[in-house]
Amino acid sequence: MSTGDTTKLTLSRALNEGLRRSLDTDPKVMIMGEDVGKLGGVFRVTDGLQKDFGEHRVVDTPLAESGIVGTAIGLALRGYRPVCEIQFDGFVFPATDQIISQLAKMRYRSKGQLTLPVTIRIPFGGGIGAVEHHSESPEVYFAHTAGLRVVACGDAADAYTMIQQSIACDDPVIFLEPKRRYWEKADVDTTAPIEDALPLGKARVVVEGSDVTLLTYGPLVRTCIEAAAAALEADGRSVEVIDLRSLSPLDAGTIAASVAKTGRCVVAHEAPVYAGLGAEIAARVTEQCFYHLEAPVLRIGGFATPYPASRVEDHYLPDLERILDGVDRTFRF
Amino acid sequence: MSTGDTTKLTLSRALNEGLRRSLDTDPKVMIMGEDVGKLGGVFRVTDGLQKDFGEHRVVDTPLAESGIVGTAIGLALRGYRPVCEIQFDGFVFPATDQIISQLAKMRYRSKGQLTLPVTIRIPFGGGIGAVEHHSESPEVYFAHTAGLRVVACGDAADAYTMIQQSIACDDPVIFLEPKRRYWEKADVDTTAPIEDALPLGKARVVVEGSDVTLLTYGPLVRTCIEAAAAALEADGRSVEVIDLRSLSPLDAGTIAASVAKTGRCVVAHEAPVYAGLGAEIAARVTEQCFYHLEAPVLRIGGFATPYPASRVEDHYLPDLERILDGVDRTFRF
Amino acid sequence: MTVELIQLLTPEGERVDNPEYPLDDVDIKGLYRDMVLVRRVDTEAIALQRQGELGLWASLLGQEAAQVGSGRALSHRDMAFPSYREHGVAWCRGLDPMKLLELFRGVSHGGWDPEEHKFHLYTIVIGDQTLHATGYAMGIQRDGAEDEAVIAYFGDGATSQGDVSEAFNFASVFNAPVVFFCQNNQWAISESNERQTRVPIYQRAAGFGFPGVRVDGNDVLACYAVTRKALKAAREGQGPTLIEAFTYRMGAHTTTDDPTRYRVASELETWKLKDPIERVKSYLARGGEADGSFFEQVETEADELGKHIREACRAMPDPTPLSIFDHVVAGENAIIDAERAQFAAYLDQFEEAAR
Amino acid sequence: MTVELIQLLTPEGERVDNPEYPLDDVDIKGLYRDMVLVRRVDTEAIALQRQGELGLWASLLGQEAAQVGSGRALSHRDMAFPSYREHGVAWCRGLDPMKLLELFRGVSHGGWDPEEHKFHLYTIVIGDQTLHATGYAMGIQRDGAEDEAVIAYFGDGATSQGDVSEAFNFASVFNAPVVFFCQNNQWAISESNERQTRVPIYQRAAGFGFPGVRVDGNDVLACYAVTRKALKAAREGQGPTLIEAFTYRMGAHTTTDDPTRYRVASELETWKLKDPIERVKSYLARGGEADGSFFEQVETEADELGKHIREACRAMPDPTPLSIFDHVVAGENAIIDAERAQFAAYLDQFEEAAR
Ligand SMILES: Cc1ncc(C[n+]2csc(CCOP(=O)(O)OP(=O)(O)O)c2C)c(N)n1
Ligand SMILES: Cc1ncc(C[n+]2csc(CCOP(=O)(O)OP(=O)(O)O)c2C)c(N)n1
Ligand SMILES: [Mg+2]
Ligand SMILES: [Mg+2]
Repeated sequence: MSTGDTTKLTLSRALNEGLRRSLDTDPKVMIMGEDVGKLGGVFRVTDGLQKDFGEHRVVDTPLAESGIVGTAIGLALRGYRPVCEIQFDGFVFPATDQIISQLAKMRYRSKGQLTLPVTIRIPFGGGIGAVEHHSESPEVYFAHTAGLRVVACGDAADAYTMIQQSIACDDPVIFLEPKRRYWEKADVDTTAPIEDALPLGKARVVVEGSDVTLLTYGPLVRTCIEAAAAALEADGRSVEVIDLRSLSPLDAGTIAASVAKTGRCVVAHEAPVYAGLGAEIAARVTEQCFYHLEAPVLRIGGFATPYPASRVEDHYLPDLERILDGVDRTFRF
Repeated sequence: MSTGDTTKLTLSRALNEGLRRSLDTDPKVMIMGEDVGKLGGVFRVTDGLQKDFGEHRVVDTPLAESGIVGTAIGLALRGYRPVCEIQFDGFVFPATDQIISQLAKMRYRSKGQLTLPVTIRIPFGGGIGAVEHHSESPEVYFAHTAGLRVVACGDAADAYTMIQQSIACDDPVIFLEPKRRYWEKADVDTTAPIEDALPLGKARVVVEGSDVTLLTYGPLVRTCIEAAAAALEADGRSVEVIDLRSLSPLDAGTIAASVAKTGRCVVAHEAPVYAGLGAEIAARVTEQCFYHLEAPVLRIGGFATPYPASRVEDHYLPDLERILDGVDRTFRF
Repeated sequence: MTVELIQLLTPEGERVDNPEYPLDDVDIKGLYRDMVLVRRVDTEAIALQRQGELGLWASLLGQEAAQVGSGRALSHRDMAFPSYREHGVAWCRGLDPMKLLELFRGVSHGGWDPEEHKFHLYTIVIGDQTLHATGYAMGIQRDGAEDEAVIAYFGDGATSQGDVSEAFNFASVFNAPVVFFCQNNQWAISESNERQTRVPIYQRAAGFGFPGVRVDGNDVLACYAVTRKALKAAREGQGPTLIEAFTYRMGAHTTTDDPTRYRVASELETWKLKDPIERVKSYLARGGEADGSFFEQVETEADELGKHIREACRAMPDPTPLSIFDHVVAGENAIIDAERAQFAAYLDQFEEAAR
Repeated sequence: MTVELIQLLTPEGERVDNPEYPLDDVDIKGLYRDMVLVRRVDTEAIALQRQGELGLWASLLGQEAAQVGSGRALSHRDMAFPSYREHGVAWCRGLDPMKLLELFRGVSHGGWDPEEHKFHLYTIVIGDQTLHATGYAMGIQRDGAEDEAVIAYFGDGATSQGDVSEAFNFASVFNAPVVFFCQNNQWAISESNERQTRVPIYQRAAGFGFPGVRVDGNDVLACYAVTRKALKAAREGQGPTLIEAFTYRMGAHTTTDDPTRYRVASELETWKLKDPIERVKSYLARGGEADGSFFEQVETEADELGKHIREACRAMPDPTPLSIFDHVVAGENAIIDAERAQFAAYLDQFEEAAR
C-alpha cells in the first residue's frame, strides 16, 4: 500500500527506477541495447543497472537494431522479458521488419500459443537541438501495425508506472519516451502498488474543461496543459486536456465522452499531420460524435516535410501559440 | 499522337510494356530486384526485359531488400533511374530504413541538390490465396513519410501510363500494384503520348454519381465500380466512385469537389482501418466539407488484425457487400 | 582456399570413413525410412496442391538427407528454427505433417506449439528466424542449460540478408550455442549461387569468428555426423558453427514456380545421380543390412501415410470468419473487440436474411 | 590467423619499407600540414560547441592520419561516402569546413553539393552509406568509367549493421569498384571492439570473397599507400577491398559524451604515444626535410584558419521559418504547398500584431 509520500524525480530517473523495480521483481526481465551498460544509455535511463544486475541481464549489444529486436524475440520465446532500448527514434527503422513481420505477428501465427512480452523503448520527438534522425516521431507506423501496443508517457509519474506495466504486459509494447522531457521533474509515488496505477490502455484527463477537448500525448502533454491555462486566462475558454497515453489501442470511450461534452476537439502531436495518428483520432471522433461536433476535429502537428535542421525546429514543432491558434479556429466554425 | 486504336492487355502485361517503353526511351533506366531477370519476376512483370536490355540494365540482385534499395540510391546518385521490384508487399520492411531515412530525406538533406528518381514497385494487397506476408497493404507507412510519392494503379491503362510517369518523376515513388488484378485485362492505348496522360498526382472519377462519394484505390477500384452499379440497381442510389491513384499527395481538390456535391463519403481500402490512409482522407474531407457532410465519412477496410490465413481472407477483405453496407450506413445518419 | 566437402557415404553408396566424424550408433535404416516417408509427404502435398486442396507447397525434394540427417542429430532438448521448407526436420521432431499442410492449405499461418516438439513455427520472411534462434540460444546461456543447443535453418539465398549476418555476429560475440544450418540447394527461386556470393558459403563464418564447414547435403550420414558434432560443440560452450549442406532443389521453388524458365534440365539429371535416398538404399542392400522385406515395409508405410494425408487434408475444416479476430493480442483491446462485434452484427444480417 | 598491421612510419617517426606499398611521390609535408589544419578545425569546433555556437560536434582527434592518408589517396574523380566524423576527408576533398559546421550548428542537414567535391553528404544512420557507395560504384561500372572508384567510410561499430554486410556482399557479387574504409577507433560510443566482433575486422572481407587488410591508422603514409593500392585495384576491375585502419578515438564520442564513464585514462595515454601528427613531425625534423620555419608557417596557417572558423561560425544566418518547406520534393505537392501557405498566414498574424 502507498505510504502516500512521493519523491520528485526527473522523467529519466523515474524510468530508471521503474526498470530497476521490474528487474528486481522478475528475474526474467532483461535490458538490451546499445550503450545501456557502463554508460547507462545516452540519456542515462539505464544508469547503474548493469552494475547492480550484471552483464547477463543488462546487455550491451552489437550495433544492430534488427539484431537487438530479433534476438529479443528469441529470448522472449525462451521465457525472458527483454526491454530493448533504441537509442534514438530515427534508428528504429532497421528493426522495422522484425517488429512488423515478427514481433507483431507471431502470437497470431501461433494461434495464441506464443506470447512475446518484449518492450521496445524509444526516446522520441524533437526540441533538443539535435542533428538529423534524432527528433523523429514514428508512432503511427507502429499504431497501424496490428499486434503491437503503442504507449507514450507524458510525465515522470506515468513513466514510472507505465514502463513497469509495459514490461509486465504479455503483448509487445512500443514504449515512447518524450526525450525533451527527460530532465523534467514530477512527484512520483514509488511506494504505491503498481496494481493501483491507471491501466496501461487508459487515457487520462489531465485538465478538466467544458468548451473544447484537446487531445495529445508524450512531449506535448505539458505544452497542452500550459495552453489550457493560457486559453482560460486569455479569453475564459475552458479547455479539457486529455493525455492519450495509449496510442494503440486508443481509449475511445474517454475521448468520446469528452467530445460529447465539449462539442469541439483539437489533436496535437509532433509527427507530421499527414496520415499521422491525429487522422485516426479525428476520423474516429467524427464517427462517434458526429451530432455533437460544432466544428471539425482540427489537427496541429508537424508538417509534411522531413524534420528540419534544429535551428528552425521551434517553428516546426507545435508550440503553445500554434495549439491555441488551433483551439481558436475550432470556434470559428 | 494517339492513333486511337487500343490493345487489350492484362495489368501485368501493361506494366511490362510500360517498363519496356521507359527502358527504351531513357538509357539511364534500370530494373533491379529478386528474380527479375530470366524468370521475369514472380508475376512476369519484367518478362523478357533482361533478354532485350541486358544484365546491366535488368539486374538480378542478391536476396536483400535493404541492399536493393540502398544500392538503387547509389545508382540514382550516379545519374541512373532504378526501378526496384519488391517481390511481395510483406518483404519491403527490411528496406524501411533505406526508404524512410535515406530515399525520402536525401533531397531535403542536400537542399535540393540531389534528386533520387527511384521507383519502388510493390505488388500489394490480398485475395490471391497466398501464405503469410504475401497479402499486405503497407501504403500508409509510406504515405506518412514526407519526401515520398505514393501511387497505386487500379487498372491496366493506368498501370501502363503511371509506371512510366513514376519512372520519369524526379522524386522517389512507391508504386503499388494491385496483385490480384494482374491478370485482368483492359484497353490500353500504347500509341498515346505519355504527356497526354492524366498527371500522376491526379485522382480520377471512374463513375460519376450524385448521392455519395466512394473513394478507393488499387485492387478495390473494380470492386467499388461494381458496388456503384449494384447500388444503382438495388435502390437507385447514384454512387460517385473516385480512384485516388495518388495516395501521397492526395488530390484533395477532386475529392472535396465530389463530397461537396454528394454530401456523403465512404473510403475503402484493404489495409487495416486503424490509422490507415482512410483516416487521413476522412479527417481531411471533414475539415474541408464540414458543412456539406450529411454523415461522417465512413471507412471500410481490413481489421485491426494481422492478415488472416487465406481460407478466411474473403471475410477480411472489403467486398462488394461490405462496401455497400458502408454506403447504406452513411444514409442512416 | 580449397573447398573440402565432408562425405561419409558416396553417391554410389560406399561408406567413407572420416576420423573427425565417427559414426558409431547411427540407425541407418531409420534414416532411410525417414527420408522415404518425408519424400512421400512431399509427393502427396504436391499432388494435393495440383488438385486445389493446398494453396501452395514448397517441395523438399532432393533435400531429404540434409533435413533428416541434421534433424536426427538433434537431441529432444535442442530447439529448431526452420524456414519454410523444413518438412523433413519437422518429421524428425515429431510434428504431425498435417500441421504443415494446414499452413499451405491456408487454414492457419502455422499454429502449432513450438515448445511441444521443440520445433518453431515456419518463418517465411527470409532470414528473420536466424536472429530468433540466436536470441533463444542466448536464453539457454542465461538458463545455464548445458544440455541444450539451437539449430537455425535457412537457404543459400538467405545468406545475403543483413539479418543473417547480424545473427552470425550476435552468436559469435555472445558465443551462443546455435548451429547455423544452411541448405545450399543451389537456387534462390531463379537465382543461382553466384548471384548471392562470390565464395563458398561456409567460408562466411570465419569472417565472423566461428568455424564453417561444407558437408555433402545429399549424404544423410555426413549431415548427421557433422550436425551432431556442431551441436555438441555448442552445448559445450564452444559457440556457433555454420554448416553448409551442399545439396540441390530437385523440384520447383514452390508449386507456382516454373524452373524451365531459368535452369537447364541436364542439371537435374546430374543431381539425380546423387539422390540422397538411392545411395542409402544401395548401401543397405549391398551390405545386407536390409533385405527386400524392409524396403517393402517402408513402402507400405509410405502408402498408408499418403492415404492418411489425402484424407486428413480434405477433412480439414476452414476457419470461421470471426476467428480472424482471435489471438491478435494477449490482453484487452477495445478496438479489436469493437470491430469483431460490428462484423458479427454484419454477418448476422445475412443470417437473418437467410431465414 | 596472425594479425599483421601495415606500417610505413613508426610511432617514433622512423620509415619502414614495404615492397608491396612503395612510397614514391608522396608529399609528406603536405600530409603533415593537412593533419595539423584538420586538427585545428576540430579543436575550434569543440570550443565553439562549448560556447553554444554548435549544437554538437563529433571529434576526429586521433584519426587524422586515417582520414588524411586515405583522403589524399583519392583521385579527383573518385567519390567518397563519409559517415559523420570524416572532417579530415572533407578537408582533403576541398570542402569548406564551414559546411560541416553548418550541420553541427543546426543550420542545415548538410546541404553541400556532393558532386562538386566528390564528397557525399554526411550519413548519420550507421552503415547506410556503404550501400549508397556500392550502388554508386555499380553506376561507375555501367558508365565504363575505368578511372573512377568509390570509397566508403564507416566505423568499427558499423560493421555489426546488416546493411554493411549487404554492401560487402553486393560489392563482391557485382565486383564493384569500391573500397570499404573502416576506421576502427576501438570504440562505438561506450562499446569496445569485443562487443562488435570476435575477430579482427579486416578478416570479415574474406568471408564475402574479397581482400581485407589492416593498416596502422595512425600512420598517414601507410593509410595513403594502402588506400591508393586498393583504389587502383578497384579501378582496374579487381573489385572491392576492405581496409581496417587501426586507430583510436582520442576524444569523446561527441561533445555530449563522457568517456570517463566507460574507459580508463591510461588507454588514452598509451595511444598518445602513437599520435599520428607527432610521428610525422619527428620524421620531417630528423630527416631535415622540414625546418622550424615550416612548422611555424603551418602553425600560423592554423591560427588564421581558426580565426576564420570562429568568425564565420558566429556569422552564420539561421534558416527562415518557411525554408522548412523547401526542397522536400522536386515536383508539385499540393499538401506541402497548402501547409506552407497556412503557416505563412499564421506567421503573418504575429507580424500584424507586431505592427
Ligand atoms: C525478405 C524476403 N524477401 C523475399 C522473399 C521471397 N522469397 C521467398 S523464397 C525466396 C528464395 C529463397 O532462397 P533460399 O534462401 O536459397 O531458400 P530456398 O527457397 O532455396 O530453400 C524468395 C526470394 C521472402 N520470402 N522474404
Ligand atoms: C542505425 C543507428 N543506430 C544507432 C546510432 C547511434 N550512434 C551514433 S554513433 C554510434 C556509434 C558508432 O560507432 P562506430 O561505427 O565505431 O563509429 P565511430 O562513432 O566510432 O566513429 C551510435 C550507436 C546511429 N547513428 N545509427
Ligand atoms: Mg536455395
Ligand atoms: Mg568506432
